[in-house]
Amino acid sequence: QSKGEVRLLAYEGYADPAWVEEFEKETGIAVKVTYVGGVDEQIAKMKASNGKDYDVVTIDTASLKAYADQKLISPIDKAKLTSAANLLPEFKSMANATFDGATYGVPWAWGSLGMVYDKKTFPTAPESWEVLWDPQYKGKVISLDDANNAVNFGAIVLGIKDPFHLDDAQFAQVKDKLIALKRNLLTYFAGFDEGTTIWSENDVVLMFSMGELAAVNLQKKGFDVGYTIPKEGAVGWLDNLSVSAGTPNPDAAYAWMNFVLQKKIGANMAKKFGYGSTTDAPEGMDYASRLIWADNPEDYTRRQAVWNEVKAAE
Amino acid sequence: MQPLLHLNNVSKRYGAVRVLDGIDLTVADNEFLTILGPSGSGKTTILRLIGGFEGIDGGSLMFEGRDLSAVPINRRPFNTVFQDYALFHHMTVAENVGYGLKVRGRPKAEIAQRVAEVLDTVGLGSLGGRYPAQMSGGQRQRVALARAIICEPRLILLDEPLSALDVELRAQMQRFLKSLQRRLGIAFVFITHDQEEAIALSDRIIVVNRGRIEQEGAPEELYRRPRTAFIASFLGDNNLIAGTLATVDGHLCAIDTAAGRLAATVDGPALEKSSAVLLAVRPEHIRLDVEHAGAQGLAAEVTDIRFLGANVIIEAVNAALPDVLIKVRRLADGSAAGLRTGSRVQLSWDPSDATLLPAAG
Amino acid sequence: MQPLLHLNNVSKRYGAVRVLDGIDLTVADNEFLTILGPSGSGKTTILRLIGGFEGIDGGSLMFEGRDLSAVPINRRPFNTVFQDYALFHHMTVAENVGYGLKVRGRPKAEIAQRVAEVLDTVGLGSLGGRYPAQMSGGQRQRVALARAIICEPRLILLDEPLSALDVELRAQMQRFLKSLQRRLGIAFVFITHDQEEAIALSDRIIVVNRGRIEQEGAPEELYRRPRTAFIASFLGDNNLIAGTLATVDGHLCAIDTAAGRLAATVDGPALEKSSAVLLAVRPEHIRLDVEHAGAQGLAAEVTDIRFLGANVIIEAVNAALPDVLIKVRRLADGSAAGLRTGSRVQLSWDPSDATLLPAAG
Amino acid sequence: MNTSRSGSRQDLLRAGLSHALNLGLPLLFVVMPILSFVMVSFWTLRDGQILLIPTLANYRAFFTEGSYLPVYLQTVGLSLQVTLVNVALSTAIALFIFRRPPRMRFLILMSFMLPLFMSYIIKVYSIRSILGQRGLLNEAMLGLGLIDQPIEALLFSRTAIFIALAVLYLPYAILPIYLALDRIPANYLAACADLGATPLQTLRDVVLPLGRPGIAAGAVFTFILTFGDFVTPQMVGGTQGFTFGRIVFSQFGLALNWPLGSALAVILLVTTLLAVALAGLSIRREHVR
Amino acid sequence: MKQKAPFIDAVLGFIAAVGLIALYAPLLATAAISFFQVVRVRGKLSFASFSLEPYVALLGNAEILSALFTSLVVATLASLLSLVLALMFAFYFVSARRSLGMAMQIMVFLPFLLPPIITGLSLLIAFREIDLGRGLVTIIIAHIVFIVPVVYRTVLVRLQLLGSSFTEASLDLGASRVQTLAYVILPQMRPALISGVLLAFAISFDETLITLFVAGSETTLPIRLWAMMRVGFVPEINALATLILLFTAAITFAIGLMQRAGERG
Ligand SMILES: Nc1ncnc2c1ncn2[C@@H]1O[C@H](COP(=O)(O)OP(=O)(O)OP(=O)(O)O)[C@@H](O)[C@H]1O
Ligand SMILES: Nc1ncnc2c1ncn2[C@@H]1O[C@H](COP(=O)(O)OP(=O)(O)OP(=O)(O)O)[C@@H](O)[C@H]1O
Ligand SMILES: [Mg+2]
Ligand SMILES: [Mg+2]
Repeated sequence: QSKGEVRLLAYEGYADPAWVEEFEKETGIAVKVTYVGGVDEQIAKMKASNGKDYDVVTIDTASLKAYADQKLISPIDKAKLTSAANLLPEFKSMANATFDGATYGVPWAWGSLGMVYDKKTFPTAPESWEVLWDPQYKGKVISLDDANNAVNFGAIVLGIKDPFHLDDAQFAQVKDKLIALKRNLLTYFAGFDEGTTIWSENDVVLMFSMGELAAVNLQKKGFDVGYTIPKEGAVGWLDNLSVSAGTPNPDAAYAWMNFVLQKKIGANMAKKFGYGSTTDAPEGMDYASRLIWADNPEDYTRRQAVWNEVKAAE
Repeated sequence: MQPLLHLNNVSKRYGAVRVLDGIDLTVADNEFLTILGPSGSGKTTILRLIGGFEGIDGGSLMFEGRDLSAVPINRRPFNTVFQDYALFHHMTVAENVGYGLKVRGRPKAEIAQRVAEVLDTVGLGSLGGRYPAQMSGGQRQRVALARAIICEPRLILLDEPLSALDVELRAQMQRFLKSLQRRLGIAFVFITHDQEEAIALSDRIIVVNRGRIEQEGAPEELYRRPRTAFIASFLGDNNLIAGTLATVDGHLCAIDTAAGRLAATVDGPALEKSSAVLLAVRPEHIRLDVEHAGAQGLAAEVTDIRFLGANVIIEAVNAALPDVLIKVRRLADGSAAGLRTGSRVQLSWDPSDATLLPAAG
Repeated sequence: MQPLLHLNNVSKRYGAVRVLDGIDLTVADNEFLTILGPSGSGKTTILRLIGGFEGIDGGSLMFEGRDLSAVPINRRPFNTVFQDYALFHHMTVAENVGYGLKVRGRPKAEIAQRVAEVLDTVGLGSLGGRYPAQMSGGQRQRVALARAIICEPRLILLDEPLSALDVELRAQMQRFLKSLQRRLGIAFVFITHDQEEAIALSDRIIVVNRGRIEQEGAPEELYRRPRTAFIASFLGDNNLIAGTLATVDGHLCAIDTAAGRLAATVDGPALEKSSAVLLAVRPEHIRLDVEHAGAQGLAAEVTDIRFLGANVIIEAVNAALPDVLIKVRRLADGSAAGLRTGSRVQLSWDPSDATLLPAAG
Repeated sequence: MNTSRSGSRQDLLRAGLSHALNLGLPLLFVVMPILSFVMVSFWTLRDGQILLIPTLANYRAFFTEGSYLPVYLQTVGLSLQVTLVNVALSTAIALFIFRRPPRMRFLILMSFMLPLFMSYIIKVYSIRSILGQRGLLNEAMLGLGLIDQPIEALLFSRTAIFIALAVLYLPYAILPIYLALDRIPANYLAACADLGATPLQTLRDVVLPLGRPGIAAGAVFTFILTFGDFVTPQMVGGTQGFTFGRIVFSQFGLALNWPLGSALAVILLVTTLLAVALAGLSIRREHVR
Repeated sequence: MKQKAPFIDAVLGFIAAVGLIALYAPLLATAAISFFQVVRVRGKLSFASFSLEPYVALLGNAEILSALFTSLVVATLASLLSLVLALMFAFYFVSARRSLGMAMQIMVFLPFLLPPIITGLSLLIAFREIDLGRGLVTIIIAHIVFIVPVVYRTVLVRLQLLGSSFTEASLDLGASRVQTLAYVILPQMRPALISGVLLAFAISFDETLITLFVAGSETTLPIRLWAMMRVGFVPEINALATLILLFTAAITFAIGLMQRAGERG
């Protein structure tokens, strides 16, 4: 019979019904998935319930610390993580997920915030992000709407060394840069799909994207687009599997984590959704080394405020 | 002369119910026309057709020779007092009354003054600021009246406009309506259940029955010379005694009834000899004598004496006519003081006061 | 014996408007009590207080000795015919009428049968399936009446329940109400504007004026012995002639008026000599003789003769009393046939028919 | 009706139960949770932690800092515009329904309500795909030869926000307005015409005044729903689609600035309350007996 | 009786037509692409030939179907309960002392006036405090809290226009308050009740932001869509939306036809 249940708080694509079915059959543990649409909602939801409503949460490296600080997640018990061996070498260390000696997340899916470009307009991939600011493409550029990553992006384009820890002057610079970008934009977009949808329904040639998936989807729809990591670099994001602080049944949580950290699951996810897997080296995603892996930023509150000001600017 | 208003063979049905059937009706300029009829006979419907609130199903409706059917309600120079008043509950009394002037774009000051005048006339001078819901039934009715007359239209349609008023106020309003008619030359189509009112006010009365016009004429004519049994007993009281026509001698006839041979006059179309007839004699025309040997007339026994205020009604029964309650009207001036229930009396009347009618089909 | 209903010193105000003031009123078991009064005097309000639709502001309201104020409307054994009917427009006529029985949980078959009976009684036998909006004004009123009587409550409150009916139907309904009273022992509180109706139906009449009870008594008593000028002229017609009391001899008095000394009787509280008084004499009590040398009474000139159907009203003016329109009532039996407008006549009356009243404050 | 002066025990009990239910339920399920939550707006945020130190700083921030006030004003303006236009349109539509024969009215009303059953998100997506530069509308017009260049201004502009909000929230105003009109007694209209009022005067003097409670309700619904909606403006408004609701929302995300978020929410609440109060003022006491 | 006013009717008719087109355009577009999937060949828009594939796929998508089912259950219960509560509140408002009525009204209105995230979060915290597990029950409670104000207003407008004379007549005939409610007041409010419930159902069926917080692992359809927005809707969604539309159309028109004719005035 049933061996309890595991409650997942996940983004679309992180708990495919096919895996769930297999897992339930294998372990006898029932799976309940709660989907969220974005990072903001997820933390609000976790905080309001003190993490008691879920057992496994997927959190990107940049916000792990916030969760940990708010005591919403508990450190990983590596002894129970039997599948850790499946992780690709570059993800084994889990350094980004480790604070004060405790590791709070296991790498699970990754991607980059690269540039999508229209191959007809750009026979060769643009070299620099600065092309997004080019008045020539005014109204043909779209950009990701995400406070933290927008600031990261601005800092990277500006060539700031540590885009995750800005001082006042740098903040001011980044803000101006982003406002300047705004004037060249057609619109912001929020999710993977939104970017591609907007692209396909409007005359867009450049996108500060949410990831590879955007280009893949557009190509599937028959658009001739390319995906590139310009010379300034690009933010790399990494979603980790974390155990909620309020879980009454950690064993079930680890069971799920061990299950999805199998190579075949990783491969399946990469194929189906275009996310990079941490257990199976994805084809074509050979630029992991050129990415600037997102880190916990200095002050989320401030970044949000800056981003709000950018969006409110005329 | 062309009539002001002319309904020609008008009919109306609601679904399967035929409500009006072949109504021919004219209203002359400055005429006071009253429509009488039993409840449900179609009086209100006639008014609503004239007002334009319902469409006619047949016939035609002319105003000063022009076909009215194409004229929208708000351009018909009529105003209506609705049977259920239809006061606007979100407007004060003064706003209700002044509404007709307001939509004609009259200046505020003029409206205020006219409203005050008219409200005074209907005895509501101080209540202009109230809402209809804060008024009594009779007060509301007067507001409805005031609202309809303020514009001094060519024709006013009044659906029992005084039914909720006490006698005194009603008399006062009647005088007021008459003075309006005289002063402004307005024509009236008036519905009432009060026959004294109808008789006192009207130039002409139309009696409607089951959606048809049964008889029309000047009030006294209708009262004195009803042409059917329905009219005879609907307009004022009447004693109807069934019989067969025995002899006719000019206007004078003899009728054989269960109580013997009685005399009457006839002035409608001549009746067949031996045909079934009704003898109609009004209560006020019956003489009543205490029975004594050799007295003339119908012997009867008093069954009830009803005091009505100014009048007394004495009901008596003749042994041979057990189903007919013969009513005799007297002034309540003590002239009937000697009578008691059970008194034996002798009833008689002048043959010229008794009318002969065809027996009801 | 304990009265069925007892209003003790009841008062009621709406905001700043004092509508009822110190109303004392009883209704005995099986009594037919009529409330009369001018429009806006507070009649409906009294009914609404009894029915429980408004709270009283002072005094008390007892039913069979129990305080009614704590009894919710639906537990008061009364039923009401509302002045504006308040029919449920989403129910058919039959559903409206049967509603009282339905909420008492009577079986469907019984309800259907009783509804059919009652509808027959009010002359709407075939219209049970209609909606109120498909009925004429008088038909709706009868539905309201039917709905209130079907439950045969202890007490029925009727607010002008017959005002929209024609004379014949009204007489029929009056007989029906009386038979109800006799057969079931129901008590009635009845509001009407029709004085003949009030007099004919009531065991007792209460006259309300400006929120106070002005006089009460049996119909004939009220009619014959009004105690105030208001009652004298509100209930039936009256000729009022102002003067000063000259001499008193037992009941018999002499009054000095502008037209000379006139005689009258007084039976209320004794009046001060030389005090201002009103002589009241009813139109039906005035004798009218064509003027001839040496005739007794008041000389007057006929100014109008109005035919009212069964009665004729003759209006005449005495030169010394130019403001008083003296009305004389005659049966329309030809007895006034010789009169014309302008005829000079002699008016006289039996002193016992003339009442003396204190001059209105 | 005010019948019970010295009510019996049972009546007292019933009255007590009624108060308990009608005041207690909202108190328990609405006021307590929200109040305790909104209290947060008076706490201090320091280093990402909420400290129980009372402060008005969060409210002060609204007036003094960055973009809060301008965005707030802009959003109010936008919602007011949509409310105005929608109430006008809805009134016209409600009138249109009202003037149909009685048997048809409910069906027509329902055809205006039906779009509410389609998911809001799908509708926004659909609106966007219609209005896009290569959207259905442009493609159709191009195909018909009406234009030879796609119109770009249709999407990602204030106009787009306006159109989308208007379309999405129209049914919310039509319903209450129609329901109020539906109660106007037929004979009032007869009386009005009889007194010489033109159809427009009838509209002005009787129909609209009597429909006012419904119009007010429709206005309140529209204002509140559009004022709080941040998803639609964001999706169709391009760089103009930033609204106050979005700012409020963002405080509860990774910014973890719940105190400011609550303060901003309270300000939003005060605004909507004001809207309700204004709507209430416009309704005169009804005099119905 | 309606005054004839062809010009006004033409203007109103035009506005209504434009309104109807605007309201239905997004729905029809969705329905269209559920049958004829849009493909873009090198950015050029064109329609594929007719296919029912999405509908077939929908039948196999247990996840979406179960979300739909949850939504239906929630919306049905929430809208019916909301109606009951809204009626209770409306009656309280017209009968209780003005101050108490106003107090109740403001309280009832609060969740509707606040941003949904506040309502959602505060309810979530409250549920946590009283240790009520997140699930169907909490979703339904939250929906009721949010819907009641809308239904309440709709019902109240109608109730206030009703006047007291029918109530008086009913009580006078001996009906209890409950009977008066059932036989007289509710039938007269029927259009408001029917459309109030439909409105409530529609809102609940589509509620996203509050549900997002109070839902546990129960997933309603809007939540599912909300999450899907990240990576894009599967074609089944268009099919589902189309089916929902057809169903509700059928149901509401059936209700419309059942409305009793013959009532007037
Ligand atoms: N809500 C109210 N506010 C203020 N005054 C009112 C209100 N309701 C009634 N009145 C006044 O109270 C008085 C008595 O009203 P009521 O309805 O009892 O009169 P009524 O005797 O029945 O008159 P009618 O014969 O005209 O029906 C009237 O003068 C009326 O104007
Ligand atoms: N909508 C309708 N459907 C069916 N019959 C109707 C409709 N409206 C009125 N009637 C019927 O038409 C007849 C005439 O109605 P109308 O209102 O003209 O009568 P009325 O003479 O004014 O009566 P009352 O004196 O009672 O007011 C009545 O018998 C009534 O029942
Ligand atoms: Mg009538
Ligand atoms: Mg009254």
